[in-house]
Amino acid sequence: MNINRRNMIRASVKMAVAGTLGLQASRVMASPEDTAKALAAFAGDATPTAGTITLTAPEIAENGNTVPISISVDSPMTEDSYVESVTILAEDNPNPEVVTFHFTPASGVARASTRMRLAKTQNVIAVAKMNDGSVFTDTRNVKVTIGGCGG
Amino acid sequence: MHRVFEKTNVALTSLLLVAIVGTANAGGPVDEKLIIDGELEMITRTAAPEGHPLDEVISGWHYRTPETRALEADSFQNPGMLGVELGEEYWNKVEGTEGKSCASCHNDAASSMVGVGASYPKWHAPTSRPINVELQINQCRVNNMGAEEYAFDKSGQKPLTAYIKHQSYGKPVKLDLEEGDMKAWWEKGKELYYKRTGQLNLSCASCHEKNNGKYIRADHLSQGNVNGFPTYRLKQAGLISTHNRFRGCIRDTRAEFPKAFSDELMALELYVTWRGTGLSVETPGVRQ
Amino acid sequence: MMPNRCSAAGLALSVSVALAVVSGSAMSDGPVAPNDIKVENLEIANSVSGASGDAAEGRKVFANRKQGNCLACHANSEMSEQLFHGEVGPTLDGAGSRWTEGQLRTIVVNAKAVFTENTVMPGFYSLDVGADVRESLIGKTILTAQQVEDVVAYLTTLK
Amino acid sequence: MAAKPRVKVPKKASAGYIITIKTLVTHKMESGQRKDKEGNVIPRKIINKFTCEFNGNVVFTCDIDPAVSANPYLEFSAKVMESGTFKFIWLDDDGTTIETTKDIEVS
Repeated sequence: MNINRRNMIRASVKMAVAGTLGLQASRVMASPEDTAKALAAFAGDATPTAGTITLTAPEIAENGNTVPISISVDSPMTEDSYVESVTILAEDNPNPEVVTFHFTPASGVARASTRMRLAKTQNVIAVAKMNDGSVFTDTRNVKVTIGGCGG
Repeated sequence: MHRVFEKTNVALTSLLLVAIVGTANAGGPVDEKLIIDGELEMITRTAAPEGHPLDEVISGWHYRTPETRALEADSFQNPGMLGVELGEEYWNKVEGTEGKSCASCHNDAASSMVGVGASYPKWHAPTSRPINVELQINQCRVNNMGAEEYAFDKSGQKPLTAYIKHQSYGKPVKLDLEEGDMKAWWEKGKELYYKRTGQLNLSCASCHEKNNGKYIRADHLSQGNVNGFPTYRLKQAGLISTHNRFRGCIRDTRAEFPKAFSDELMALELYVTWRGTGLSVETPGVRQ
Repeated sequence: MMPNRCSAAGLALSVSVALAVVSGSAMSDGPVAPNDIKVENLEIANSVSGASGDAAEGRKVFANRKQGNCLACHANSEMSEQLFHGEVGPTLDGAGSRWTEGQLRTIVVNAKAVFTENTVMPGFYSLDVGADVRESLIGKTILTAQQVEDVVAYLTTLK
Repeated sequence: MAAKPRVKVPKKASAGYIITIKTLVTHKMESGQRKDKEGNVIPRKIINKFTCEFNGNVVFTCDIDPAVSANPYLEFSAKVMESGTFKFIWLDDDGTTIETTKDIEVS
């Protein structure tokens, strides 16, 4: 059962990737198991669906040590309906976990920005968990530059 | 890339080629203005001074990605400002046998240091050579504070230099080449700028004069101006000094590199700073 | 003094390859020292290693950032799996049609012999280098003679 | 000597307004994945948690992993209904904290 759930999550992540990136979704993920595990730990039994959350990341990161990213989730942010958390995963980093934001209705809007490390060109995945347990996801492929001088 | 996709009439083959090559298509500096916090407009492009090999002097800011440019345009988000604020603490720190800080003599840097960052290297008669802000700080520490010199890139050297230069934020770079032997040092610096070094046999000019605006792999070559130094480099996630950057570049040609503050690098700093004449001091700039 | 840039094993390999490959460019007893290379009509006619080049190996040397690092300056559609191709030099698409093998060899060995002193392209098998060469690299070339041949073999496939 | 944390909060706002808060602190964020010159792994030392409270109530928190860049930057929002004080806390792996506060006048 557990395995089935993970497979489902992986499939849905790939679907979300396919939605935003078209053909590039077919590329092989270096650590899909780790990413799926991290995703399952965050999302529980829910199946993430594309939409509602928007991840903004550069198409090209000038240096992988400092990559600015932002997330924004459509939500009224009231006591009855708000975003609980958003996690960011980088599937080809040594560890996929990057950061998890926890919001409250006092946040007003579910928006946050930070700067992250990317070991190489890869997909960055944002996953939002709402207070009703539903889960949404968005993915961006970020190309990490290669310097000119070989040294 | 976006531009490419808009031109639907482009032949399929060239479209594919550009897609393969990635970023390495749109050469040249971006046509945008650097306005810090929407208030302070920086001079990032200006007519070159007489005797300059290029027509226009352009800040390295124009060669960076939109995200990196945005980091510098917001003085809060600019991580180099952490270094500048640390520099202010060093400005006020009492050190040495005389019981003084920089502030003891120079008071408020916001008024006493205006223009300093835009006019160094300067001729220093007592040592008969040009000195930069780092060496001026050391002169003060030894002669007026009774403190030890800062070692290269150590302790307060980078933050304090950044803090002092930041007091000229937006002021155009202008050196006085009339004093002392400045012209001879300028000539020496020019010679070094064109000197090809190392196993790769490259000079500063090979990349930054002949090929600025082009990509070397994913790296967009700038004119190599130093008006943003010490600058925050995303790569090292910290402030990087001018001489550190010079040494890094020379090392990459697979050459032995001169010592920081050596005659060679002081001459080079003088010459390269002059090449950026008219550009606003951007310290702390943000670069890749 | 001839710089010793071929390990005994490498030399043995070159020789055995030379023996195994009966046809191909003229064979000699081993690598030619950089300073002994003759350029005629922009061409270096014979293999500088004494052996034939291996295009597949050359492709690796071409991409390797510590070896040829050719992508730093040249775009190359044949290598589309690699992101970010430089644009300091011309694209190498069709290089194998534009130049003869002997000319390509000259360009890789010492581009100055073809493009004048002003070219920024390093000489990959030349001791005519810049000032203050890093001590550990004095008398050494960027690529070995065999790596040059491998890269040349690869370049000739770019039609 | 270390730089103080940088926090940007508007000094004034209207009740019910959603403000943007920006924070930046000096920290190496040693990932635990790098090696020193001798080849030994440099132990992990990062800011692992950040909390923003307003008048004692939690507004926003985050759990931070080593993939967040050195000198961590965080930007987020808060809806302000009354005047008061924001409190910001960064928690280091070694148990120490960096703390600062900002007041806002709400009318």
